[in-house]
Amino acid sequence: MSSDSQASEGEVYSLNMGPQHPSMHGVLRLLLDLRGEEVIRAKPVIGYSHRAHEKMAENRNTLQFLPNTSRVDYLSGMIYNLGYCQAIEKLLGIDVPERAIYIRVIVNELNRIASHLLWFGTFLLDLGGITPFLYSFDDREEILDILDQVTGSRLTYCYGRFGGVTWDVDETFLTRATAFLARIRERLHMYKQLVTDNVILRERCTGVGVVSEALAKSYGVTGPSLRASGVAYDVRKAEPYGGYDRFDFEVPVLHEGDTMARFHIRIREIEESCKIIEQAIEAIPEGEILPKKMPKRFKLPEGEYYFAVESARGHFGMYIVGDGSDIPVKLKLRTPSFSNLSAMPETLAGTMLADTIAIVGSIDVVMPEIDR
Amino acid sequence: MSDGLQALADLTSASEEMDYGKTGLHQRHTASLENVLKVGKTFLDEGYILEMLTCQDLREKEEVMRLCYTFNSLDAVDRHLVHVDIAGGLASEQFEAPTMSNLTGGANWQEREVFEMYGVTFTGHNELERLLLPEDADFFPLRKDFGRIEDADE
Amino acid sequence: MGYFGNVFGGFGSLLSGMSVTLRKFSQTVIRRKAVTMQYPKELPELAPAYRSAIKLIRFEESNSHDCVACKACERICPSYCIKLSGGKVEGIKKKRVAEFEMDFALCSLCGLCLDVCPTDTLEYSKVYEEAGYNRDWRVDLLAEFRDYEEEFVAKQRVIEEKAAAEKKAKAEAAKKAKEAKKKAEADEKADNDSKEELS
Amino acid sequence: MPQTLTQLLDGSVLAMPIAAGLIMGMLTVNVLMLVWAERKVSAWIQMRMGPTEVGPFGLLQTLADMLKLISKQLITPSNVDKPLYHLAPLLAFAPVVAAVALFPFSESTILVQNDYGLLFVFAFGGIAVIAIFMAGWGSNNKYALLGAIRSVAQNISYEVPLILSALSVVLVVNAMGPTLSSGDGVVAINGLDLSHIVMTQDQQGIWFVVLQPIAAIIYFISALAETNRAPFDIPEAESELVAGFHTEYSGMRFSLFFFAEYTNMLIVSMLAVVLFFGGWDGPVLPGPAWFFLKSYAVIFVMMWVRWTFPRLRFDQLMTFCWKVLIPLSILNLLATAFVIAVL
Repeated sequence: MSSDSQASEGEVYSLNMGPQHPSMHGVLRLLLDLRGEEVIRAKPVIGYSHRAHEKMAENRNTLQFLPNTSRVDYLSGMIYNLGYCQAIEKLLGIDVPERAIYIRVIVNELNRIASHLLWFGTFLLDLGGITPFLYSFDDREEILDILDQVTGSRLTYCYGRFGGVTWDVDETFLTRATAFLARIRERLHMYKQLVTDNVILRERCTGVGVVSEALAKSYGVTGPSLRASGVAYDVRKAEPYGGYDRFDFEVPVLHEGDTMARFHIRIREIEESCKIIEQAIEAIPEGEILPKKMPKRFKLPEGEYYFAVESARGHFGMYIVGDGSDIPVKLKLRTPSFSNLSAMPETLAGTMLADTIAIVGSIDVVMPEIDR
Repeated sequence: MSDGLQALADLTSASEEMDYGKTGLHQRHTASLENVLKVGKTFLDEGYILEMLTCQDLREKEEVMRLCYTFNSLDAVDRHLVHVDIAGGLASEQFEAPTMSNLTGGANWQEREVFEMYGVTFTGHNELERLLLPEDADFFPLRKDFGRIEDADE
Repeated sequence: MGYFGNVFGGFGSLLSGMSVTLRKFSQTVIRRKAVTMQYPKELPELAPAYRSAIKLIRFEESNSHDCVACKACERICPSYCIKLSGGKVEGIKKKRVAEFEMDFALCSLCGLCLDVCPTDTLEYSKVYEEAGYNRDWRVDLLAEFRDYEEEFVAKQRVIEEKAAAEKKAKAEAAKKAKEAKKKAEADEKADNDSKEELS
Repeated sequence: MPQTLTQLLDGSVLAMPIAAGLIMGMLTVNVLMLVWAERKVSAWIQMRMGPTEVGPFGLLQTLADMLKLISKQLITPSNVDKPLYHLAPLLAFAPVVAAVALFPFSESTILVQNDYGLLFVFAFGGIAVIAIFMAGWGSNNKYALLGAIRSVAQNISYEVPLILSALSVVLVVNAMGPTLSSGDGVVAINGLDLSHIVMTQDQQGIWFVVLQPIAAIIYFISALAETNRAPFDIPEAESELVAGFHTEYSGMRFSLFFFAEYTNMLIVSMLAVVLFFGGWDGPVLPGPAWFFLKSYAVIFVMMWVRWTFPRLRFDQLMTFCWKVLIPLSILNLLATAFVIAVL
């Protein structure tokens, strides 16, 4: 910036927020130009947790990339892990046993709820409400315990295998999951009383950080943030994968596009996920969890493939180029938070400093997913 | 293909239907560097979004750096993959393409990522800086000749 | 109405929020019910699928592991954390692993090594406290097996000899049976022939 | 029986040191207890255990924390404005200690008897703003400066409804009659004298929270804002400003701010007890016991509020003050004056 423009803008100063800052989720760094408390420009600086997942994918075979996937987004690792499995299965034409399909749906949706609960907690923490954060962590812990039962890990699951899953679920798992659904519904009522109805929260969120439909589409914003802007796009409905077309659920849509709309969308998505889990538990068949016959090496046929799943944050796409060997020529991970965050500079300009925190919190970014 | 996309026929050198059930892509187009912005505008005007932009390093085999754009419609899934080849062999370092960031905001960061990972310069991009890598990085890690991650014991 | 409605409505929502926290407060105080676990004093119950560093399974019949040093796990490991060597052991036919070192600091607990193991001799251990004071987490997986290796080899030799003997005996028996069968058939044929003759 | 401690030690050179020592000792214990209580209350609200390890029920946890803070190296960042930076914690600390001395813990336990105690308490409270701004300015840190700016705007704004709501109580006290019977006999009533406010409630047999409920609520809300407590903890909003005005402070200097913050809590709740809850008035137990019981009850509500609500945004905070609290408190004051005039 030249000294002329600085002088004409008056008392503009820049504030470096992050990468180590209490409310910058992970290691996001925001360079803010402020006039008083008003944000004039916001520039996200990312890349602090870049781990070269795409380069790693080009250097190892398809199976070896499996543990990487859940580490792309550690908050909905299951969705990424199973999403990658589903991509390779579709590519190679591997049939997944019925039971494995249902197990995958259950754990996926549990993971989605866990991710939304964590978002709920940290968002409230950004707004200064510490107690809801601990309540939601309590609920999330229950999910992690349930998933721990079958996956053996808490966050970075490596539960999926090409063709199925590693560990069969038992009766305890299903009863615990059912009990959890009852519990979370009760808790959602409590959250409504404690948080959603709260006048302070409503004041803080309503009309703040409006992402218009046009802006969202231009930046490729997906997931709950897009649905809060009035576009009913959910990969689970648009391109059903992994048996999601068998379940009856709605895609909640709101048109305000503000922080409050994003808040409501996620709460309602938790309810929809509960519905899916309920149906899946009802209908889960007995049987194998891995196909009997599997290829020894997962050789990718020559050509280009694109496969998308709906992660907790939006459209997670995998663009895979194969050349006949089992090592991909190119594996591009199109992560939702990356696009969602890229829309932030336009959204943040003109808001208050405190709103910046609320808005960045409300789009639910996970930095490792952006940096990959 | 919707009516608005008919204009693509003139702008692309090759278009082929793809097996969506298997590849997840509906059509594949090949466009020249001059036409890429027009192709992009055609899609965006039809309400498509730029879903993904990436690049493939094919300098060794085909002597090109290939930009891969996917456009998708949020209303009814219709995914188009657009290839744009930038000529240049292993020896060439300079690759240039026009920026799409003035048409759609989503291109902004994705082009920056392609720039730092593959060294493709997008002309007209107003903040073509490194995004994920350190600002002073002078290498392009996703190029095939950057090397591979060695095994631990090698 | 609007102004005072907003003020008092907002005030009411605050009170309802406070009733929630008061309820939780009294639940914790009266019922002494905390949701947290007092970690070093109590340990969580580990799930059956719990994953910690891999280890070799001790099979009951042989009182030892069954690793044949095929190196499949070493090849598949995405983190390159397994190093093993081994091969032929004097006296027995079965291959045995001689060195099996695993760097748990690198391990990502993906479980691919368990999947590829042809003899299914790997499993996750149930170590819960995985923190340490240095970065050296190289574990010799064979440490608890070394003392039994001679015993195993001796046993295995017996088993193999027995198996060989059995095989030999079986082969002989089979041979005998075959001969006997042949003979029987021949006899039968002869019988039939004679019967036919008789008839 | 001597009326006050000052009278007891009248003329003695030891009077000042002993009084100061008493206050300091009391406040230190109070802060230690309050920090412990805050941690326990928050833990119980969040269904946790809170400190349990150090001492019985973790009571000594804060003592250990304090020892740690005291033993830490005093770090002075290189680019700070040194005089301001060094002076700010002391300036935050001193007035709160002075203000505590003014309170009547019972009819006979008053460290410093002052006819204008109420005004003095507010005056000492005003100094805290200067200290906070010195800390923010002197730290030469943008977060600290933002916190300091917010703090000044907030504290000055919220002093208005705070004093207005206290004034309506003063009006009521003065209206209760020209005289008051006290230990010295009958004295002229003085609504600005803290002990007179309590004695009026005592003798009329009614707490002013009943007569002035709106003033009580406004006072409580403004008091939260005055002490920078959530949901008004905007000057030190950790999710926005890291730690606000004390971002650059550590060790003992930080603990002085901490000390001042918690003592401020005690002061505003003691004042609330004096103004609205009948001070030392209560059966069976001695006066000071009632006084502190009531104060801690008010403090509990402050903690309860803190651990329930999210934080307001800065402009909303100001809007709330100027558009809701101040009009309401002025209306309340006018209504009080009107009723008194009519009666």
